[in-house]
This record gives sequence, C-alpha cells and structure tokens, in this order.
Amino acid sequence: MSTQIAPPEGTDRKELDRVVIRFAGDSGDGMQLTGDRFTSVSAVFGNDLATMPDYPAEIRAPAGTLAGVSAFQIHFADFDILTPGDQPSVLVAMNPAALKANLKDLIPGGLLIVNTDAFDNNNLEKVGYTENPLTDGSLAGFQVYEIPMTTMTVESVKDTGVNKKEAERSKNMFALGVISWMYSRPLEPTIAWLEKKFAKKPHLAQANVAALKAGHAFGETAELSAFEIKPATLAPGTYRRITGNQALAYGLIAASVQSKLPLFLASYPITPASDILHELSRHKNFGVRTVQAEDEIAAAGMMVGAAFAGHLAITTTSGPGLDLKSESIGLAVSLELPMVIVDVQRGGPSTGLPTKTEQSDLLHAMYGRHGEAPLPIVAAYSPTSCFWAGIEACRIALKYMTPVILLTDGYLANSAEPWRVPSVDKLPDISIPFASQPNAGEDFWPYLRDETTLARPWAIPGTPGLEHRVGGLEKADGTGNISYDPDNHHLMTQLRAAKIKAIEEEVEPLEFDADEDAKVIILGWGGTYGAIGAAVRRLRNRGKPIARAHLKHLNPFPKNTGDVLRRFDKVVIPEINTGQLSRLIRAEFLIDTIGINKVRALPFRAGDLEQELLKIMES
Amino acid sequence: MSTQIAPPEGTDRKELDRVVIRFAGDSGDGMQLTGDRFTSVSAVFGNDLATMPDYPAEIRAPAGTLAGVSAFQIHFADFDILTPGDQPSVLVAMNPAALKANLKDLIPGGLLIVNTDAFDNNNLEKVGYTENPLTDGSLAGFQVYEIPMTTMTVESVKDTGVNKKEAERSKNMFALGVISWMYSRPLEPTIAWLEKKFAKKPHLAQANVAALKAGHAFGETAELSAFEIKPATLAPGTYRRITGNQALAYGLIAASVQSKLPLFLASYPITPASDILHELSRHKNFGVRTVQAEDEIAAAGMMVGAAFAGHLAITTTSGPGLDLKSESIGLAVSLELPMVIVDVQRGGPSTGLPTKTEQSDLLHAMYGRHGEAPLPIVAAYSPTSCFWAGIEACRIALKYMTPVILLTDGYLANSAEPWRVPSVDKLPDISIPFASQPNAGEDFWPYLRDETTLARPWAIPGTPGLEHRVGGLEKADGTGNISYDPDNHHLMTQLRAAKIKAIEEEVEPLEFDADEDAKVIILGWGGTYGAIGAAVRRLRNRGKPIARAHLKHLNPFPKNTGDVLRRFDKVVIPEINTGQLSRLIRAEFLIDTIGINKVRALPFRAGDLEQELLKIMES
Amino acid sequence: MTESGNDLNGTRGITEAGGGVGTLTRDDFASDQEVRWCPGCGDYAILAAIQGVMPDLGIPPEKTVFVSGIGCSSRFPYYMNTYGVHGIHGRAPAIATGIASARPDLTVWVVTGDGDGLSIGGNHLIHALRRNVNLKILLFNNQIYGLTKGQYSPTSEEGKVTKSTPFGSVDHPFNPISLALGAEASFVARTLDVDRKHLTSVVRRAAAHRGSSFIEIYQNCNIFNDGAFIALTGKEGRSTNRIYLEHGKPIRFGPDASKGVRITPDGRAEIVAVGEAGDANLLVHDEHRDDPSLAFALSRLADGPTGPTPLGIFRAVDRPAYGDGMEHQLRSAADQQGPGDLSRLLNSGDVWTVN
Amino acid sequence: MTESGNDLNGTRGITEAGGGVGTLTRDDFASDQEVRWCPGCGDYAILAAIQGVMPDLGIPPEKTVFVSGIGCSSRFPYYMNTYGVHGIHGRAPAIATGIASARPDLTVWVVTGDGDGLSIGGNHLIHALRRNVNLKILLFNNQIYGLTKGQYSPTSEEGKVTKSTPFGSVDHPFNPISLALGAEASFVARTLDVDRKHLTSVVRRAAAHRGSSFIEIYQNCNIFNDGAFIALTGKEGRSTNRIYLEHGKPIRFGPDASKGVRITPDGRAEIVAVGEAGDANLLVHDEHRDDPSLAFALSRLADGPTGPTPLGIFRAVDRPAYGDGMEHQLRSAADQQGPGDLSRLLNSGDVWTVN
Ligand SMILES: Cc1ncc(C[n+]2csc(CCOP(=O)(O)OP(=O)(O)O)c2C)c(N)n1
Ligand SMILES: Cc1ncc(C[n+]2csc(CCOP(=O)(O)OP(=O)(O)O)c2C)c(N)n1
Ligand code: SF4
Ligand code: SF4
Ligand SMILES: [Mg+2]
Ligand SMILES: [Mg+2]
Repeated sequence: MSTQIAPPEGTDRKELDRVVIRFAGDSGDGMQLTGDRFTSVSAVFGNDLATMPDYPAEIRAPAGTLAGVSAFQIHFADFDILTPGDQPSVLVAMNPAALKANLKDLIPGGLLIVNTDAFDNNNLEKVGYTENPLTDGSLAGFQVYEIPMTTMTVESVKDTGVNKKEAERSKNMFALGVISWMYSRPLEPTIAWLEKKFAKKPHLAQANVAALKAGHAFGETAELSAFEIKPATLAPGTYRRITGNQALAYGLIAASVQSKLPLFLASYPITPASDILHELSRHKNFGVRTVQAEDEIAAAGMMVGAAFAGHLAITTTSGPGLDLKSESIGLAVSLELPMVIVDVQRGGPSTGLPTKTEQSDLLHAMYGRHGEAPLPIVAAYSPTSCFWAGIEACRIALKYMTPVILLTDGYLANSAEPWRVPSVDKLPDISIPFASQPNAGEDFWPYLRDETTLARPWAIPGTPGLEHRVGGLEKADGTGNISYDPDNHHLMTQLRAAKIKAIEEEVEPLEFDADEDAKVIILGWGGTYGAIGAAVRRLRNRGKPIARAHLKHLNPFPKNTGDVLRRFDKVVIPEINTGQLSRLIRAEFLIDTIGINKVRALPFRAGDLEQELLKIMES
Repeated sequence: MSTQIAPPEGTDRKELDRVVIRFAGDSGDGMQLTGDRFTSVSAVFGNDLATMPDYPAEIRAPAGTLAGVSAFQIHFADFDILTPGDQPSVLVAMNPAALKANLKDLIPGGLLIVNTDAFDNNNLEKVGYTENPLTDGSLAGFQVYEIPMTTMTVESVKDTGVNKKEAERSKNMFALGVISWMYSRPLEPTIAWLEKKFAKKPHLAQANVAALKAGHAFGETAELSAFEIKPATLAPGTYRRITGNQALAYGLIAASVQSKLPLFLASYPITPASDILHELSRHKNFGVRTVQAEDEIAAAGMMVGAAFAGHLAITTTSGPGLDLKSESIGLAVSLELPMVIVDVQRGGPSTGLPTKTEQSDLLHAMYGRHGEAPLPIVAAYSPTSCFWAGIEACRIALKYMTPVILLTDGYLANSAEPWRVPSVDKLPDISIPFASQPNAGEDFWPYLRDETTLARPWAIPGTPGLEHRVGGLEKADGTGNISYDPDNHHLMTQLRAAKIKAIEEEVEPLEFDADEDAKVIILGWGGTYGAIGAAVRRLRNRGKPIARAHLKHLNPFPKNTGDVLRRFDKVVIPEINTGQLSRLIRAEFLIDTIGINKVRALPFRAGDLEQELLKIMES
Repeated sequence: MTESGNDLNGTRGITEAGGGVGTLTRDDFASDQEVRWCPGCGDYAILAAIQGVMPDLGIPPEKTVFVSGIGCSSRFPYYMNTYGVHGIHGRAPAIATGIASARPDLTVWVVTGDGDGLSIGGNHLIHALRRNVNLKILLFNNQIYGLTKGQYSPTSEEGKVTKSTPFGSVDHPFNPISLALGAEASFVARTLDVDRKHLTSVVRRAAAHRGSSFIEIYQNCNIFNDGAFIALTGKEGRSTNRIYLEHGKPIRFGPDASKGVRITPDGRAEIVAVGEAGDANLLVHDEHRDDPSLAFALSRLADGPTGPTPLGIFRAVDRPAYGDGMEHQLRSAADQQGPGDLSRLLNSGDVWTVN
Repeated sequence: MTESGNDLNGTRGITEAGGGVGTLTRDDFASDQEVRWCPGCGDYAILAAIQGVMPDLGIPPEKTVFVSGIGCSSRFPYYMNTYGVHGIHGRAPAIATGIASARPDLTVWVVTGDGDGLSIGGNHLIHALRRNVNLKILLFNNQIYGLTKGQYSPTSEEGKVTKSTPFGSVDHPFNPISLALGAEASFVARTLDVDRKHLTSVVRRAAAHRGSSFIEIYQNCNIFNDGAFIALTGKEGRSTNRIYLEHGKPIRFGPDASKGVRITPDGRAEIVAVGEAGDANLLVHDEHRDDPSLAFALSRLADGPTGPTPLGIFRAVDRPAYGDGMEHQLRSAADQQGPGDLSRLLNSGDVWTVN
C-alpha cells in the first residue's frame, strides 16, 4: 500500500505500481470531462485502468453546495486491476464542497490538491465550514498542495480573448495539466482533442490549451512530486475504453448481426439504463429500431409484439420499470417467444437511490411474476462483460424461445475499463431458422416442441400457411389451442419449467479457482466480480488460501454448482443486498451460506471485503 | 367409502354419513341456483357441508356445448367435513354436455341422474357423441336414473300460465325436487324462497313451485332410492353459510369497525376477486368507500393515497393485477404506511386459467418488487378463515405501519361453508392512535420509530403542526428527509427488514398435531387446509401415524417453525404450485422438504393426497 | 426469402404475398375455432362483417395480424384465420405498435373493448393515436365489462347501477370520439354492430388509411347491458336518431331527412329542423379538415347514444405514420453511413494497440 | 377531535382548521428544505408564485396536500410546508384521487411534468379529469424529460433531436389542452412560468373550482430545452404572441390589440386583423359554455407555443365532483339503512342455530 502515497518531495520520477485519483468539484466544474481526458490518455499510454463517475443526485443543485458535487475516480496501474479503487490516494478538490464531500475517503497521508481560490467565506459557509480547513489544521494528516488555480488559469488565458466566465471555466484544464505533470502523462492527445472539440470556437480551444500547459508548467516549476506508472502488460490486441452500458449496446447489436435478425428496442428512459437506449438509437444504419415508449408497460408490450413479428426484441430498464413489466414478461413466458429484458439494478426499494448501484433485483427477476413463470437469468460481471452478456442472453432467448432477464447494475453501467476488442469472426452464430412449413400434417402447430430444447417453432407473420394465434390463456401443448384441461395445465407448467432447467446442459460449468488447502470459497455474481477478485488477491498476498467462483448464469445455475460448493467448508456470498443469491443457493442445494451484505448502494471496497473475509476465515 | 354409494333399491331411508352431489347442466339451466338452494336447505337442516361452484370458462358458450357446462358440487355430512369432496357420488346431468364433462369424476358405481329429454341427436352431436351413451352400454358401471325431466316439468306447470320457454326453464326445480326426496330435504324453505324471489311474477313462482313438487312426487312415486343424513354435531352457536370472498369482505368491515378507521377500497375488477369489491360496495352505511379504479396501478396508488390520508386502505386483485401493483407496493414499503393488498390467486402464468385456483403467487408476494422491499404475508386457509385473515392482515398493517399481502385463492373465494358467526365483542381492538403532536422537540419527525415495533408514527393531513412530506427516495431514519448517505441506506434497509421480522414475536406459534410415533409431518398453507386435513384423517383411519401443521403467516414464519419441522424425519409440503413454500422453508431453515405438487388449477383431492403421502411414508 | 444478412425490413423468412389475393374468400379468414360468445351478442355481427370485408381489402391472411387485450371482444383474434395475439388486459395497442413498427409490411388490427381500451388501456390507446401508428383499432363499446360479468365501464352513463356500483356510478363517462380527437387521432369513426353495410364501409375506409384508424363500434351486450343502443337500433330510433355523416354533404337525418346540423356562430354544432334553418345553412361535412375542431363539435352532438347520434367518419386526414417515419430514418442512415459494419463499430472511438 | 366510532368523513383525529387562516403568510407554506433545481430553472418562478398565492386561498397548511410523481417538477412538494407525497412516476393523480376521495375536507394539489403526467401517467390523468376528482393539477410542461437528462417528451415538437432521438423524433405531440378537453375536464387553463401575475390569477381560480382543475404551465428547462417558449417570453413575442383569454370579452391580442380571434362559419377558430374583421365579429370568450367545442377550437389556434398562443382559462364549468358524489352515497346509505351495525351484518342472510 505504501507505494500509493506520494513521497514528500523531489523532482525525480518515483515509480509507482498503481494510483487512485479522484477529481471532485462543482457540477459546473467539468470534473467528468477532466477525468475522462485523463483516463483516455492513461489508456493509450498503456496502463490498465478502471473508472467510476459519481454524479450528483439527479438535479443540478446550486453552485457550491454539497448536493452539487460531481466526482470522477480513476484507478490506473502497471498491472491488471479489478476495480476503480476503494479509496483515492490523490484527491483533487476544486472547492470546499468537493473537499467536504470527499475528504473522508482519502487514504491517511494521501495527497490533497486544492484550488485555494474557491475557499472564500461564501463557499465555506455554503457547506457549513465555520473555519477554513486549509488553515485550521484539520488537514494535518494529509499532504496538501494549495494552488490558486482560478487565478493562475485566468492569468494564463488572458491573451486568448475569452471572457471572464470562459477563462474561469478553463481551470479544470489547469488541474489536468498539474496532474499530467505529476503522473507523466503526455499533453498532446488532450491538445488535439481540445482543438477538435472547439474547432468552431478557436478562442476557447486556445484558452483551454493555455490553461492545460500552464498547469503542467506550474507542476514542473513548483517541483511538485512526480511519479511514473509503467504500462501494464496486457494481452496483445486492439483496445478501447468502454462503459458497461455501451458494451451492452454493442453486445446487442452484435447479437443482431450474429442472429441475422433486426434489432428492436422499446424502452422508457430511466437512470441508470437510459444510455443503452441513447447508444442504440444512434445505430440506425444497423437496422436498429428504437422506440421511446410511453411507459415501461408499453415498452414491454412492444417488445412482445416485435418478437412475435420476428425481430430480436429487447427492452431495457431499471428496478421500478422491471416492476411494471412483470405482467408482460409473464405473457412472454406463456407465449414462449424470444426476447431479452435488461435490468440495470439501482438502489431500492421504490425510487430509492436512482443514481447508485445495488444487486437487489435478483429475486424479483427470479420470482416477480404471478403464477409459475420461470425464465433464464444471465448477469454481467464487469463493464466489458456486458458485451458478452448481451450476446449470451440473446442466444439463450432464441435457442429456447423464451424471454431472458439480463441483470447489470449502476456501477457496471457507468464504469469504464479498457476492452480488448473482440474479433468479429470469432463471435458465435446464434441464428435459428423461422418455421416455414406445416409441422403436423397439413397443419401448423405452434406449440409442437423441439425434443431437445423443448423450444416451440417460431412462425412469423408473412409466412403463408402458418397463420396461428397465441395468447396468455393456458393452451394445449402441441396445437396451442386454448385449454382448460387440468392435466394439460400441469403438463405445460412442467414443460415450461423443464425447458428452462434444460439450459443447464449447455451453460458452461462454474469455474472456480482454489488454492491448495482452501477451506473457504467465495461465491459472487454480477458487479462485485472486481472487488471480490481484488480482495482474494490481497488475501493470497497475505498467504491465506482461498477459493472463488463467480456465477454468470443465475437461472439455471451451472450444473456443477452444488458439487463445487460442497468441496469447501464454508461458502461465503458477498452481495449488495440482504442475501438474495444466498437464499437461492440454500433453497437449491441445502448448503449453508455466510453472507457479506452491505446495502450501501455503492460497490464493495476490496479492503472491506478482505477484512470481512479474514474474520470469517478465522472464526 | 361404501356408505357413499346409493343402495340399489328400496324405499326405506338408508342412513348415510356423507354424500357428494354434483349438479351439472348448461349455463342457462340454473345449476348454480339449484345447488345453492340445496345447500341452503342442508345447512339449515344441520348437516356440515362444503360447496364448490365450477363456472364455465369466462364467456357463455352456445347452449349445449362442452364449454357451456356449469356445475355445482356439494358435500354434506353428519360429521365435520373439510372439503367439497374429491369426486361426486351422485351426478345430476341435465344434458349430454354435462354428462360428458363430468362423468369421469363420478365414483365407480355412483348414481347418475339424467334428463333424457335433452339427449336428442342435435345435443349429442354438439359434444361429439356418435352413439347415445344412455343406450350404448357405456354407463354400465353406474346406477342410472333416466328421467324425462323437461317433459314432466312442462306437464306439471301447464296450469300456471307460463310460456314454453319459462316452463322448460323450471326443470332445475324439478331436479331439485327429485334430489330433495332422495335425501329427505324439506321443500318448504325453497317454496318460501321462490315465492319471495318471484313476488312480482307470481306465475313464475307458481310454475317453479309446481315443478319442485312434481320432482319430489316423482321420486316418491317411482320409488327412487331414499337416504337420510343426520345433522352433524357442530359447536353451538348461530350459523350461516359464507363464501371466502364474502367472509373476507366482512373481515375487512370488521377490521374497520375494530380499528375505528373508515374503510377505503380501491380495486379493479378481476376474476376471482371481483366479488369482494361487489360485496364491499354494498355497505356504504358502514362508511365503506369503494372506487372502481381505471386499472390496478391506479387502484394501488389510490390505496396508498387513502392510507396517507388516514383510512384503512385496501386493494383486492388476482395475479395479473398483483404484477401491476408491484411498483406501488414498493412505494408503500418505503412510505411505511398501513394497507392491505388482497391477492385471490388463480391459475397462471399470464391470463392462465382465470376461473380456477392455484397457490402460485407466494414467491411473487414475497419477492415481487425491485430492491429490498420486505412485507408481511398472511394466508387464509378455508372459506370462513378469510374473515379472520382480513382482520389479522389489517391488525399487522396498522400495528407495524406496513403494507401486508393477504393471499387467498379461487377455491376459497367461491366455496361456501357453514360459519359460526363470531360474537362482535370478542373481536380484537386493533386501533392505533394517530400522531397528534411534535415528537422531536418542536419538530415532527415522521420516521422516528417505536422502539418495540419499529413502526413510525402516522400523522394524517388535517393535523396542524405535523405537516410532513414522504416519498419513495431513500430517507434518513428519524427526520425522513431525503438522504443519499450510504450508511443510512444500509441502516434503513436493515430496519425495514427488522420491522417485518419482529412481527414473529407475536405471531401465534405454529400449532402442530402429531400422532405418537409420527415420523412424517405434512406442512401446508392456504386453501389446501381442508384437503390435507381429510387426507390425514384417512391415513389415521388406516392407523398410519402422521403429523400436520398449517402456516397462516408466511412472512415472517412463526418463531417455532424450524423447531417443529426438525422433530420429524420427513417434511412433506403439498402445494398447488411447483414448490414455492418448499423453497422458502429450505432457504430459511436448511431443512429438506418433499413436495407434492399438482398444478392442475384445481383443489387437491384428499384421496390423491392420501395416496401420495402413503407412498412417501413408505419409501 | 432472404436468408442472409440482417435485413432492415425485418422481412427475413417472409415470402412475398402469394398470388391470388383477388381470389380470397371469406373462408380464408375464418379460423376453425368454435365461436364462444353468448348467443345474441353483438360481437357475432361484427365478426361476420369483418370476415366478410377482409377478402376485399387485398391483403392476404398471412400479412394480417389481429391483436387484442382481454375481454369478450378480445376473443376476436381466435376466430380469424390470420396471425393473432390475444394479449393482456389493456396492452393491445402497445403489442400492436411493436408489430407495426417492426413490420411496416403487415396490416395490424387491434380489437379492444371499452374497458380494455379506455380503462386500463387508455394510455396506450391515446399514445398510439398521437403517434399515428399504422393500426386499425376497433373499439367494441358495449358500455359495460362483459367478461368479468357486469361492472360499469368508462363509457357507462352516470348513475349506472352495476355489480360494483349498487347505488349507481358517480363518474362521468368518456366520449370515445372526443377523446380520440383530443389525442390527435388522424382517422376517427363510429359505427354500429347491427348496421352491417355501414360497418363494412367504415372498416374498408379505415383499412385504406395509413396511420391509426380508430373506430368506435356500438355493440350490444345482451347479457349485462341489453338495449344500451336501443335509441339507435330500435324500430323508431333507427330512423330518427342515426345521423350519418357523409363527406361533402350537408348533414341531414331523421324521417324524410327533416333534421340537420349546423354550426352556431359561437362554434357549437346544433340540431335544427331543416325547414327552419334552410338547407343552405346546414353544415357540409368535411372529413379532411386538418383542424379537428369541427369533428370535435360533431362528437358533442350526443353525450351518449340516447338520442340523435352521429355515425360515420368524423375525421380522416393524412399525417405521416409512425412506422414509416422510423423506416425512413433507417434507410437514410444506411444511405448516409453505409450499412452497419460490426467490426468497424467495435473498433470505433479512441483505440490503441498492445503488441 | 372525534376519537371514537368509525366516522364517515374519515376525520377521526383531525381538528378543525385552527384559527388564523387570515393571518397566514407565505412563510407558513415554505418548507425548510433546500431547493435543488438548476439555477435558472422555470420551476423556481412557479414555486414562488404558488407559495405566494397560498396564504390568500384561506386553507391552512395542514389541510393542504401536494402530491407529485417523479421528475424535476415533482420535487415540488418537498418545498411546501404542507402535507405531501412524492409518489412514483406517473401515479400522482391516482395517489391524489385516493386522498381526495377519502378526505373531501382536504385541498389536494397535483404537481406533474409533461413526461410524468402525459407519458407514463396519461391514463390516470385523463381518468381523474373524467371523474372530476377534486384535484388542482399543475402540469409543468417543459417539453422535455428534465430529470433523466434530456429525452423528448409527448409534448416535444416533431423532429426534436434529443439523446433518445439523435435523428429527430418521429412522433406527433399532444396538445395538453385538447387532450384534457377530450377527456371531459371541467376546468382547463394554460399559463406561463414567467408571467407571475397571470399564473397567480389562474391558480387562484383553479383553487376555487370544485372538481378537477387542470393547468398547463409552460416552464422553461434552461438546461435541456432552453428557449422552448421564447415565442411567448422573448421581448418581441411577449406582446405579439400571448393571446389572453378573458371571460365575456372579445378575444384580442397583439400590439394595440390589433389582432383578434373569430369563429369561421365552418367551426374553426382563426386569427384575424381586428380592422378587417370588425370588432363585433370577434369571438367573445365564454369559459362557462357547457359544450367544450369552443374551448377545443381555441386550443387548436396553436399547435405548439411557437406563434400566437392562447393563455388563460379555456373552460370552467360546474359538474359534480367525484368525492362529493361518493360522500353523498355514504350519507344517504347511512340515512336510509342506519349506520352500520357489525353484529347485524354478520348475522344477516340465512342463519340457523345449533344448540
Ligand atoms: C390486469 C388485468 N386486470 C383485470 C382483468 C380482468 N378483466 C378481464 S376483461 C375485463 C374488462 C372487460 O371489459 P371490456 O374491455 O369492456 O370488454 P367486454 O368484455 O365488454 O367485451 C377485466 C376487468 C384482467 N384480465 N387483467
Ligand atoms: C417507473 C419509472 N420509469 C422511469 C423513471 C425515470 N424518470 C424519472 S422522471 C422521468 C421523466 C421526467 O420528465 P417530466 O415528467 O417531463 O419532468 P421534468 O423532469 O421535465 O420536470 C423519468 C423517465 C422512473 N423514475 N420511474
Ligand atoms: S357477456 Fe355480453 S359482451 Fe360478453 S359475450 Fe356475452 S353478450 Fe357478448
Ligand atoms: S433539468 Fe431542466 S427542468 Fe430540471 S431542474 Fe434543471 S432546468 Fe429545471
Ligand atoms: Mg365492454
Ligand atoms: Mg418535462
């Protein structure tokens, strides 16, 4: 850990293996952009990295208030890392609000860079500081760089012809310049980017570039600590950064291409899922149809309609929207048509904490429909895995003629990672044939099943001779005619369950990674993958033998799940909920589980997990 | 069993301990009414009884078709009985369709009474009989009474001035007369009832009475078998017959009276729950407000609003409606306001089998909301217990300031039983005080909790000084102000769960009833109570030791549930679903369970259960 | 049949309409399922009329989809030998929007009831109309909930005594025509179950309209609301109360066309005796008027079908259909950006290479 | 305070409005919560106006309830020191209907947005209007989804480029006034965030109306849809484009009131130069006309707020309020059947005794 703390002084570049920086300022201060630029440069430079934005809650609060603080955290390193970092080792605070909101996270002895210009009485009062923390000694435990960033920025841009407001707005580039010098990031890519962005307003480009350079020069002149983080050794390939939401959108487009079906998305905006809709609506040249429906029920209904019509039909939402889609998903189960419902989980219950993350919709996805209405559940586990998850969910939906729920979460959705771009010709062919002729003598029976998959045929409108009606009333297996026969209902209930259960035959077995002598296995699912990995790494570094496994299919479970878990004395399940996977594992396998459950609507910290696991291992 | 079969001949009244009669005819034949009259007379006569109507599926099909068959089954006995009977020992079939649809249920050797007039070619063809079953020998295994009911009815009413259609319509009274003679039921109550019903159309009263008497006389003249079923020894008291839906409506009115709160019901019609709305809308003099909302979401929203406004707020629905209410129920959990959601379960998934029964919404009730949104679940177990369940659900809701889900089912809803009318002064006082003054210095904190129940105060509009705002965003415990603080969210998540868990402290312990040496316990919930009881009785009659228990609280479970179950080698859980309670028991207690799961959208038959249980006990 | 590639039109697997559209008969559109409405139900007449007119529309069964919600009326699709979805309560317009916007090559019909379409499904209905989705919407208005056995509906008259309102309902009903017009509907009409000729002609016009066609069909539920439309169907009312709207013609009705409709100077439609008003002062009906105010005023002539009531097409104007707009965007995106290239997409943005 | 018995009015635990209504001030209605809209948001002006007018209405804070859904606008209740429910998206009218029909003694306000009220919540809105529930509904129309950061809404103009419609939207917007009128609304008005005097006067009228009052308030979202109402708020437009409707007065507007509105013989509202038309031929506005056709015609003067646009009260007619009808039934049932007696109820029907 010591390598994370900046050395007190010296212009020699000290080598670090990893750094976690958090940029924090007012919503209007451009912190997301600053973080994003720094990330981009670091990625191209070759570090491994992970990022996490932390937007203010929903609406833009008045400048300078706590509610208005916006932050962006980046973790970058010379090795493969797994999370955006528990706590920053470096905090850039552009105003008192940013300091107040974020200081508690900075590691002891960490480096604090403040824009002193913003620490006037007015701003201090707004957030309830009675004393100026820069002078009252309360920051003694940190290494503080006080920089009058606004003044210096304004000074540096004075020849560019920008007005005062524009000048002050450039201070985020000044901050970026400072940090770039300290962590030896090149300025050129950002200069090029600024020039492109402000191509139509050259004076703004000039001012931003001037501020950036001024910050860099200041770092050098003031002999701020300087560090070097070597590139990580990543697998060869072409890389790009990608967030979970974007990766998922790409995954769905890929599924469309690989299934040779046009993509149809009906969705209703909701945080943190909206960006999937936004991204997909940009790719009309792929034949992607996007509909912003009047509500989630309509979106789900449109999905059902498009599936009936022969499209690869998708809807995306978050918790409250999933509630509303329940009835339509139940219809989809009864119709046995392929479609994918994406739920980007956020803090609940009810409106809850809409911009935050949680894993609390698993049981809802599993059971949140009246009657017996089973369906497969797939979960992404890292931002880039959303690409895979999108394809996998579509593959299962099409092969088994069933709606599939795909779970991601607010953390995965907004966080970015470097992504090794897959080669398109390695992607699986997931196409299935439409029914094209009668299957029962002269007749077409819409519920005559495939013997292996139990899937029914998909006959789409436009196909002469296969006209048929489907609906939510119970239907006779085979003919699909309405049936109130009790035994048929029992049969259909069993068939619908068996079809989903049958998927386990081709779900890849649960991989696990166990040290010799490991007595404890940590079982995870979803977005905790990185944090669990980092915690396991730490335990191993301490010489503690441990095993881990991560579920990507939540229904059905991989066939070997029970066997894997039974090898160990203790099964520990960390979840950002009160124990939902635990409940499923216990019910399914009668295996005792130990939950680590923090429902803070934030990702786990690897350090906290490490401590909790240690306690469990030692008890 | 032998007592159930009618003896071949003789005019002496043979004593039977119980009989199961099914009246079956076309929708237009008045079978529900016939059954109802027979039931009423039997009840007043003093038999114990249970009934089950079997309506045709949703719409009135053309006369004479299978889809149009309507049936009514009554089980009556000289001892306390538990179910409407597995299979009729007597079948009255008014036409070929009724025969075809019901014959498979008649016990071997059972008594079959047919209206031969309806067995013409036209009617036979309509239901696909190529030969007349009355003549082709296919009924050899039964004792058949062929009676030309239509002709005899028309003849009997010819002096009353009714037209042909009206005359023919009276044939159900003829049938009732025949059966009344056979089972020695008095005619007077029915005559009085008919005279009241047709007070404004005396010729119809006359005709119906004439037909009734003619049937009775025919029975006597033709020397049909005649039986006697003595009154049952029931606990002393005033009795009436009541269906589950009606009992529930009364329970809710009682809860209103006992809580001193006006009752507010917002509902959207849906089978089989609509009758609760219908019943409650008749009692405006109790201050009951009923709103037929535009849909279930609105109904749930109105319930939430009425609860905020200080009413005892209720919504009633069935499966598809419960789906739609999910989001509002989640809001209710977050608001911590008292209200009751009644779900009358029916066959699912989707539209499923709307007029049939099922127990397949348990997990949906438990988990069917996004986020962590726990709430109590209460289940009625017999038609009359719906009265208790209505009060109990309201009691918990008020005491713990929480929405409660009350589960009943289509079987309980429509079936009738004799009900010993409770004495009003024995009903519990379930009132709770509204908040009337500040609770935090000068301020009112809407989320300042009671230490024992963890309930928050209920301050209703109109109370000066307690103005406050509630909403679905996460709120700080105590003040109730919006809070995005991670630790507060964790705390609130735990508090919401702890509040529900705390209810177990005062849920009555799980009663169980075990034979010495019983190694197997049967655990049930909901509407299977009667069937399980009958099966257990049969096993005991066979000398098989067994234990049973029935859960009335599904969340939280009674505190001793695990302990009770662990006393036995095998825990058998019969459910009309694929094992929903099983999953909860396994997850909660890590106890292995053996499910008996028939998803036929019909109540269990005691005989089938007995067989299944025997198998399990002997394996 | 195009088996390859990801086809913008979503027509993979679809053959072109087989020949012989001209030779279609009513039987081609009738399914083998037993019809299960109550004897005497108005739904039978509507079914007969629709099955009768389908062969004339020139669209083969396989290109036709019937979508419904839940209700007696919503059983309709089962009886049509076309593609069909019996959806869930109130959601037919949403499901149909999915089909129609995915597949502009299909003709999509929605069959709904006054409860299904105006109570639980009201929102989807008004949004479909606003968007002008290419749907032919048939609203069977029997002013009651049939399937759930007789509760009042949003079109039941005030004071209606039903199972759920034993003391009479206290809410004011919708006028479906006014509501549709307020929701920007481009084609709005009303007809009657028992008037087969009129029903057929209105349906034919609706089918030809590109965009949303909304038809309110007064339908008698002889079990739970018998005679609700007696003012229009009874012997006398038939001739006195039906106001047939005909484009380009002065609105006259009643025995000997002795009554007519005119617009008052302050913007109301009112019924007048032709003799008094003078033929020239009668309103000449104009379906195609862009401004829906005239159609709206006509819809207010009757609050409920208890007196003189307009039947026919209130409004029929051209406006781009939703699916067509979407289709246009797909085509022009493909034209401008070239067809989607997955590899190029995945490799877009700031990429870097590790060797 | 009545502590006993099951009180028909649901007023158990409620004291009568404390004295001093006349002495209420704006501060009595402002909560202690920090207001968190974007600086410059039109919501501030509306909040100020509402807080300003509340003391004049004569209803104390404890008898006032604000109910909202989800959206920027829906944060409104937090800033009012009254009872309040911040509900879920689109459901405010339903929640408020529950409150208002349970408690006719309260004044219930609904604050909603164009997405909340017209997209997801459209059905509840039109049903509340049809029923004439005693609600004061304020629809903040900024023609955009603010809270979810800028998607188009059902009032956004066609072709709108937003995050979810990068190529422009393809759907036609609602005209909220037309929709409300089509849904039988008894009180329908439109006003403007920046016109405090007008806003206040309209709100005052809405508060006095028994039944549903629907007010569309044009509200600028300076972050995601800045300037949407510039035609009415910009220096020039302000005087040329605001058509203030005043009951009983000929409709005139523009510089020197040089323009006016008249009804064409075929039932349309049209804008004319007063000089040409002649003062006497101008339409005299009549809010109270039972037939909503005139109000509807006026609503069609402007498809969107980009040219001359009517502001003010389109319609204000009396119709029984839903809760009052319900209340009436409760009272007359109690009068006729006597107050509920539980023991009698349970023992009703066919009973028998076992000894
Ligand atoms: C979500 C849901 N709520 C309620 C129902 C029950 N239900 C079925 S049809 C219907 C109303 C039918 O009325 P209408 O639409 O007028 O059709 P009609 O039967 O009169 O043709 C209702 C309430 C349901 N099936 N699903
Ligand atoms: C069920 C559900 N779906 C979606 C959302 C996300 N959401 C919150 S507000 C909103 C729209 C806001 O637009 P509008 O009503 O116009 O209010 P504004 O923010 O513009 O004031 C959406 C889609 C949600 N909270 N709940
Ligand atoms: S209940 Fe009414 S609408 Fe339904 S089928 Fe019967 S007559 Fe027709
Ligand atoms: S996003 Fe728009 S509507 Fe929302 S607070 Fe900001 S300016 Fe106002
Ligand atoms: Mg109807
Ligand atoms: Mg808006």
